[in-house]
Amino acid sequence: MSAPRLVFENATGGYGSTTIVRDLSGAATSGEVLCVLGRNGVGKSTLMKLLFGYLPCLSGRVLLDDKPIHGLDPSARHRLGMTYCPQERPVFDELPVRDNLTLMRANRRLAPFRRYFDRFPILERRLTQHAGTLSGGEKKILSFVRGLAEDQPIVLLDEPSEGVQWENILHMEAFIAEKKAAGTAFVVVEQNLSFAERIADRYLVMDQGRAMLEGTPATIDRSQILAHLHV
Amino acid sequence: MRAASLVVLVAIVLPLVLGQFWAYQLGLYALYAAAAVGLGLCWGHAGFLPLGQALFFGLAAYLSGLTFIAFANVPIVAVLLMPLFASVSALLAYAIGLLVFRRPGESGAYFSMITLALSLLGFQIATSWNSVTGGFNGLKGIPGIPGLDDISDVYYVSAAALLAVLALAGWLFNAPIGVLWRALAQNERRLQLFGFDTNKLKSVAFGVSGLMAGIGGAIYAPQQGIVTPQVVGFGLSADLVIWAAVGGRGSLLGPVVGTLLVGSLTAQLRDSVPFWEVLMAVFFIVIVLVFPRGVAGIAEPLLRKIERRKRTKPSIAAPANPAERSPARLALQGVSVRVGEVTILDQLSVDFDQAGIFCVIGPNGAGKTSMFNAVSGELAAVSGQIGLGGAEVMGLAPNRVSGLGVARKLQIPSVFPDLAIADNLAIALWSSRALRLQLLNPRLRRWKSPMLDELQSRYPFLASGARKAAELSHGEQQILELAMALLTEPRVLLLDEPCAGLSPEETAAVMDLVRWAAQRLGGAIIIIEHDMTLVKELAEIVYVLHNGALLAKGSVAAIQADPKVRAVYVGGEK
Amino acid sequence: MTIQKQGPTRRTLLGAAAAGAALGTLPGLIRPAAAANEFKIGLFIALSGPASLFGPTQKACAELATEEINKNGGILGRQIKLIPTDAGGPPAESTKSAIRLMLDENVDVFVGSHDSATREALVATIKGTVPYIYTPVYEGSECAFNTYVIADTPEQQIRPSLTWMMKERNAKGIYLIGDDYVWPRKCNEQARQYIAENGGKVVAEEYVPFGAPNKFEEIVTRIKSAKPDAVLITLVGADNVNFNRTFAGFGLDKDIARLSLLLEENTLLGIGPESSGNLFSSMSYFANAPSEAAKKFKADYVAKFGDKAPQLGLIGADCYGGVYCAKALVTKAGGTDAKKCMAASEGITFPTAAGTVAMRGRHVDKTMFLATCKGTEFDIIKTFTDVKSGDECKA
Amino acid sequence: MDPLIVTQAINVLYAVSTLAVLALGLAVIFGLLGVLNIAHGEFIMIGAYCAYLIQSWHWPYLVAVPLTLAICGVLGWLVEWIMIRPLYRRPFDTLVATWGLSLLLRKGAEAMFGLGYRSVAIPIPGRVDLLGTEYPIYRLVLIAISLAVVAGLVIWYGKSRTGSRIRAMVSNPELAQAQGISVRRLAAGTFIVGTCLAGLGGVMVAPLVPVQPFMGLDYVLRAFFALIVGGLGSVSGLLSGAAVIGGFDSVISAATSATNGYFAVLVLAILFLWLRPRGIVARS
Repeated sequence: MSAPRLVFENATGGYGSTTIVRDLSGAATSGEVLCVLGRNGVGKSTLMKLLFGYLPCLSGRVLLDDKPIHGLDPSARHRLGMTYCPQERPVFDELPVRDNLTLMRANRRLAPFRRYFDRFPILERRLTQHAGTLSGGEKKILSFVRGLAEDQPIVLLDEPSEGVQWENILHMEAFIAEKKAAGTAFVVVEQNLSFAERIADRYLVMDQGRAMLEGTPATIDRSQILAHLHV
Repeated sequence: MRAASLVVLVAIVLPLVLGQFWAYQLGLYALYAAAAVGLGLCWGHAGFLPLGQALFFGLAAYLSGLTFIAFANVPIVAVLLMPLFASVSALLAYAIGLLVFRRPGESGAYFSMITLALSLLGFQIATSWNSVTGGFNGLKGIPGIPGLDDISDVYYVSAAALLAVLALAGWLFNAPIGVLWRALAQNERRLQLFGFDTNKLKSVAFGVSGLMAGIGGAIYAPQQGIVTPQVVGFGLSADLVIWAAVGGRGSLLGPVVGTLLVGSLTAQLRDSVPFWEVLMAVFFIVIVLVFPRGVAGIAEPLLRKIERRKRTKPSIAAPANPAERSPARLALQGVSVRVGEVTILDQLSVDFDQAGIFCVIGPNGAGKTSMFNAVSGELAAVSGQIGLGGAEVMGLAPNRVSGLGVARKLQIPSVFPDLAIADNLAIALWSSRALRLQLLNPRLRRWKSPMLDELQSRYPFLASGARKAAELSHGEQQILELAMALLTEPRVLLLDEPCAGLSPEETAAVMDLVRWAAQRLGGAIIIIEHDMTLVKELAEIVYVLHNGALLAKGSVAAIQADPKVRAVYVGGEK
Repeated sequence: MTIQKQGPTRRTLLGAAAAGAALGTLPGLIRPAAAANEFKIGLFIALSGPASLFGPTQKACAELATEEINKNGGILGRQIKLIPTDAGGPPAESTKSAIRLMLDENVDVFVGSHDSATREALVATIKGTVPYIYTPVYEGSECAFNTYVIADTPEQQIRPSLTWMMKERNAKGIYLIGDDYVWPRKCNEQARQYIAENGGKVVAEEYVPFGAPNKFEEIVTRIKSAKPDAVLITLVGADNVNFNRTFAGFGLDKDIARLSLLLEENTLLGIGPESSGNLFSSMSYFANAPSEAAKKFKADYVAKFGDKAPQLGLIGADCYGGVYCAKALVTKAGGTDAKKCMAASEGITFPTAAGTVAMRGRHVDKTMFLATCKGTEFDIIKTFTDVKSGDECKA
Repeated sequence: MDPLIVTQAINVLYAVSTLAVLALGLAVIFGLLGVLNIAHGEFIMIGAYCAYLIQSWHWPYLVAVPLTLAICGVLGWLVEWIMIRPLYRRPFDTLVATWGLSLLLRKGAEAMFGLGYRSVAIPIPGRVDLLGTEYPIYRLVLIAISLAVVAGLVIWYGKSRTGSRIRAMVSNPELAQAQGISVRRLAAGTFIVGTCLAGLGGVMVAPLVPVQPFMGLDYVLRAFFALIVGGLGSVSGLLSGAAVIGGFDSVISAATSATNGYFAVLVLAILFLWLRPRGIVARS
C-alpha cells in the first residue's frame, strides 16, 4: 500500500460565523512530523479540529490517502486510522487512569502500555486514580500515551508538551521518533519551540489564521520562526 | 391595528354565525385561552415552561366561586371583586417566581417540576378540604353574573376578557419589557451584563401569566356555576401546555388558536370517534417534530406581510445617562479565584490608573478572561478587592456591576440573534437610562442617543433596524456588540478579543471604532488580544498575565524586550 | 344563565338565521335538525378516562332497553333515539355536551351514569329544564328540581348488609377505609350510625387521597394490628383492587371479613381469585343475581350482543333501568314538561335489570343483594327485599 | 420487638427499594441523556401486560422477562430514532412529544386488552415469619431483586466496558468521539436500556397491582420526584432520592395517614427542587 498521507488543501473554517483559519495547506507524510507553530489564538487548534472533523471545512478539502474525508465525523476518521490528542480536556476526568487507557480495548490488559510505563512510571502509580486528579502535565502524558498506544498510521497531537516537565518532554520525543521510524505520520501543534525543533521534519508557522512560513528545518531558521512566536 | 380590529370583529360575529352552542363552547375556551396566552408569554417569550398553570386558574376560580356564593344576594359585590381574584393569582405566581428564580442552579426543568408539584398539591387540597372547596364534588350553587341571562351574553363577557388579555399581552410584547423577555430567553448572560435583573424580569413574566390565568378562572366560576378540583389539577395544566405548543407559543394569537383548535377538535371527536385520543396524540407529536413553532408558525409569513405595512415612527431622544459617569479607575488588589482545586487567579493585582487603551496578553490559561469575569461579577473571588473609582465592586451581581458603569464585550460575539438590530441597540440604551416603569412604555423602542447617531453614520448597517442580528455577518455582529457596549457610555470598557476571526478590513474597522470610543468615552478601555500587530497599534500599556498573576507591565517595546515574557511565549528547557 | 328553550331572543333568532346561512360552509359543526317524532335521550356515560371501563356495558344496556321499548311502540308513540355522550372527561366538558344536546338536539330526557362531580355540574347546567335521571351508586340526598335518582343509596347498600354481617358473622369491631371524597365519607357517616345501633364499634376510620397513586402496605399493617372483625371498604376502582390484593397478600383475608360498597364484576376480576376470600359486596344487581328478572335480562343481553358482549355489572345495568325510568316518567306525565314530570314521578314503577322497582321521593326502593366472592364470581348469599332508599325528596 | 414496628419498617424498605427500581430507567435516560421521558410509566405498564400474557399462557413467570426486554427494547429503539433524537437539547419539546407518546401507548394497550383490570397471580404466594411477624414472601423477594437490579446496574455501569464508555461519553463527548465511540449509537443504546429497565420494573410489580392501561401514571410522578430529589446522573443520588420520597411517604403513612404521606411527598419534592435543585448528591 502507498505510504499513508493526510493532506489538507486551502482548509478554511471556524466556529459558526467565526472564521478562524483561512486557506491552510499542508501534508503529514508517513515517517514525518509536521509541526504547526504559532502564538496562542492564531488558530492552530482550530486547524486540528478541522482535520479531525469536529469543525466543518467551509472551503478546501481534507484527504486521507487521496480520499476526501471531510464530512466524516470524528469517530469515523478514527476508524480510518487517525488518532487525536486534544489540547484541552485531554482525558476523561471521571474515569480512572486505567480505563482512560483501556477504554476501547477488547481485552483490558495493560501489556501494550508497559513500555510507556517504563518511561512514565507516574501513570502506573496512578492507574486506579480518577484522571481528574492528575496535574495538567500528567493528563497530557496520559493522553499522549493513550494516543500513541492506539498504533494508528496518522497521529494528531495538540500541544502535547503543555505543562509537561522537560525530561518527560524528552521521553515523548523518543516515542515519537520510534513511531516515525515505524512509518507513522504526525501532525503536532506546539508552542515550545525547543521541543518542536527536536521532532519537526516540516514546519507550518501560523499567524492570524494564515500560513506565514512553510518548509523544513533546513530551509527555515530559528529567527524567522521566533519573529512569529514572540510578542 | 388592522389585525386587531379583525380579531375583534371575528369575536363579535362568531356566535351569530355558529349558533348558541358554539357561543357557549367558545365562551368556555376563551377563558382557557386567556390562561394559554399567559403560558405562551412564559414559554414562547421569556423561555421558561410552567407546568402547573391550572393552579392560578383554579385558585381564582375558587375565590370567585366562594365570593359569589357569599354575596349571593348582592352579587354586584362579587362582580366588583373579580379583578381582586385575578390579582391574587398574579401575586402568588410573582412570589413563586421570585423565590424559585433567585435560587442558584435553577434551570428550566426544575422550575417546571416545581410548578407541576404545586398544581398537584393544589388538586389534593381542593379535593380533601371538603368544608371550603366542597371537595371532589366541587363548589356548587355559584350564582351567575347578574344581568347575563343568555348564553351569548356570557360568551361576550368571556370574549371581552380574552380580548383584554390579548390586548395586555400584545402591549407587553411590544413594550421594552417584552423585548427584554425575548432577549433573556436568547441570551440571559448578556442581559445581566447590561445591568438587568433577569430573575425579576422572569418573575414579572410569571406573575403576568398568573394574572391572565386568574382572569380566566375568576369568570369561569360564575359562568359554570360550579368549580371542581380538576380546574386546579395536572390535566388542565397539561392541556394548556399542549394548546400553547400546538397553536404556537411564540406568537400572540398562537395559544388562542391552539386552544380553540384542539378544544373544538376534542369536542367533535370525543363522542363520535372511539380512539380520538390517538389522533390527538399523533397530532401533537407531529406538530412538535415538524412545526416547532406551531400552527401560528405555519401562518407566520402571511402575518408578517400584515406587519410590514407599519411605517416607522420618528425616534425620540433618550434622556442623558443619569448615573455618575465620570471616568473611573479600575484596580484589582490581590484577587484570587479558585475553581475546585485549580487556582485561576492567584493574588492578581492590576491597576488601570488612567484613561486610555490597555491590552492584556498572556498564554492560554493565564487568567485573562477570568480577570474580566471577576470584575463583571460572574466569578466569585475568594480574596482581594476590586475597586472602581471609590466603589468596591467585588461580590456584586453582574447587573449591579454594570450599573456602576462597567461594560463588557464577550469573545464570541454575544448579541440577541433573533431580535432586530434596532432592539439590540435599544436594550443597550435602556440598560443605564430606563426607569423600571418606563419598560412598559413602547415609545422607548424608538429611543436614540447622539452616540447612536454617530455610530449609525459610521456603520450604516446599524441603521437597518428591522433586520435580525442573526442575519449580520460575523464582523458586523462584533461591531454591533461593541456598539451596544459603547451605548451604555461606560466608565470602564472590557473587550475580549474584539477582532477574533475578523478579516483585515473588519479588523481595521473595529480598531478605529475602539480608538474613536477611547476619545469619546475618555475612560479606560481594557482589551484582551492575541494579535500582536493589533496590540502594537492600539495599546499604550500592555499587561502580561501568566498563571493567574501579573507577569509584566509596560510599553509594547519594553514587554517585547522582557526575557520573562519571551520565556513564557517560546517555551524553553526549564 | 338559563337556556332559552321557549321564546328565543332576537339574538338567538339572528344566530339561527346566520347559522342557517353558514350550514353550507360549516357542515361538520352544525348538526341537521332532528326528525321531530324521535324521542331523544342524552345518555351520559364514560367513553374516555379510567371510568370508560364501564362505557361499553353502559351503552349496551341502554341500547337493549331502547330496542325493547321501541319494539313496543316507543315513548308516547315516539321511537327512542339514544345519544351516547362522553362524561369521562372533566365536568366542564360534560356540561358543554349537555348544552349542545339541549340546543342542537333538543333532547327530551337525560340519563346519566358518571361521578358526582359531573352530576353536580350537569344539575347546575340543566337547571331542571330537562328531566335528568341519575343511575349509578352514589352518596344520596340529590333533590334538585326535575332530577330523578334510581341509584343505590348508602342506606340501601349498608344498613341491611352491615346489620347482617354484625349479627350473623358477629362482627363487632369495624374498620372503615375509603377514598377521600364525598361518597365514602357519606357512607361512613351512615355506617357509624348502624354500627352503633347494632352495638358494635368503629375501630378506625381512615381515608386515602383520591386520584393519587396510593399503596396500602402501611394501612394493611395498621389494620392487622388493630384486629377488627370486619373492614368496610369505600375505595373505588384501582384503589379498591390494590387494597384487597395487599390485604390478602398480608394474609388478613382469613380472619377479617371485608364488605366493599363498590365491588362489581370488573373490580373483582382485578382483585383476582387468590385475593377474594372472605370478601363481600352489597348492591342491587349482580350479573348472576338469582331473581327471574335478572336471569331474563342477562339472557336477552347475551342474545343481543353475544358471549363477547362487555362484562355485565351494576354500573352498566343501571342504564337499562334508567331508560325504562324515562319511559315510565314521561308516559305518566304525558310529556317532558318539568312540573308535570315532578308531579308524575311519585309512585311510578318500571323494570330494571334486577326487577321492577317503584319510585318514592324521586329515589327508588329496591331489592338489595349481599354477595360473597367465589374466585372471580359473586355468590349471592342473602336477598333483602324492598329496601327503602332513605332519601325522600319532596315533589 | 413490636411486630407492628417491624412490619412497618419492612414496608419502608419495600417502598424505597421498589421506588428505586421503578425510577431506575427514568434516571438512566434523564441523567445521561437529559431527556424527560414522560412515557416512562407506560413502559412499566407494558412490562406488566407481558407478565399477564405469560401467565395467561401458563408459561413460567420468568419468561415474561425476555419478552418484556424484547418489546421494550424494540419500542425504545423506534422511539429514540423517531422522536427523541431530533429533539435532543429541546427538553421542553421532548416533554410534549413523550407526553403524546404516553397517550399513544395507553390507547394501544386499551386497544389490545381493553380497560378492564387484569390480575396477575403472585408467582411466590405465602408468607414467612420474620422477626416475630408475618410478611409476604413475594414482597421480600421483590426487595431483594430490586436491590440486586440496582446494585447490578451500578456495577455494570462502573465496571463493564459499555458502562465506562457511557461514562466516557457523558464526561467528555468530544474525546469519546476522538476514540471512535459513536455517541449517537451509544445514546440510542442508553435510551433502550432505560425503557427495558422500566419494563422490568413492570414485570416485578405486576402481581401486586391491577394491570390496566392507566397504571403507568401511578409510577411516573413518584419516580420523577425521587430522581430529582436525589440529584441527576448518579445512582447513589437515585437511591437517596428514593429513600427520601419513598421513605417519608411510607413512614408518614404508617405513623399518621396516607393523605399526609402523599402531601409530604409533594411538599418535600417542592422544597428539594427549590432549595437543593441539584439534589442531595449533586453531580460534580
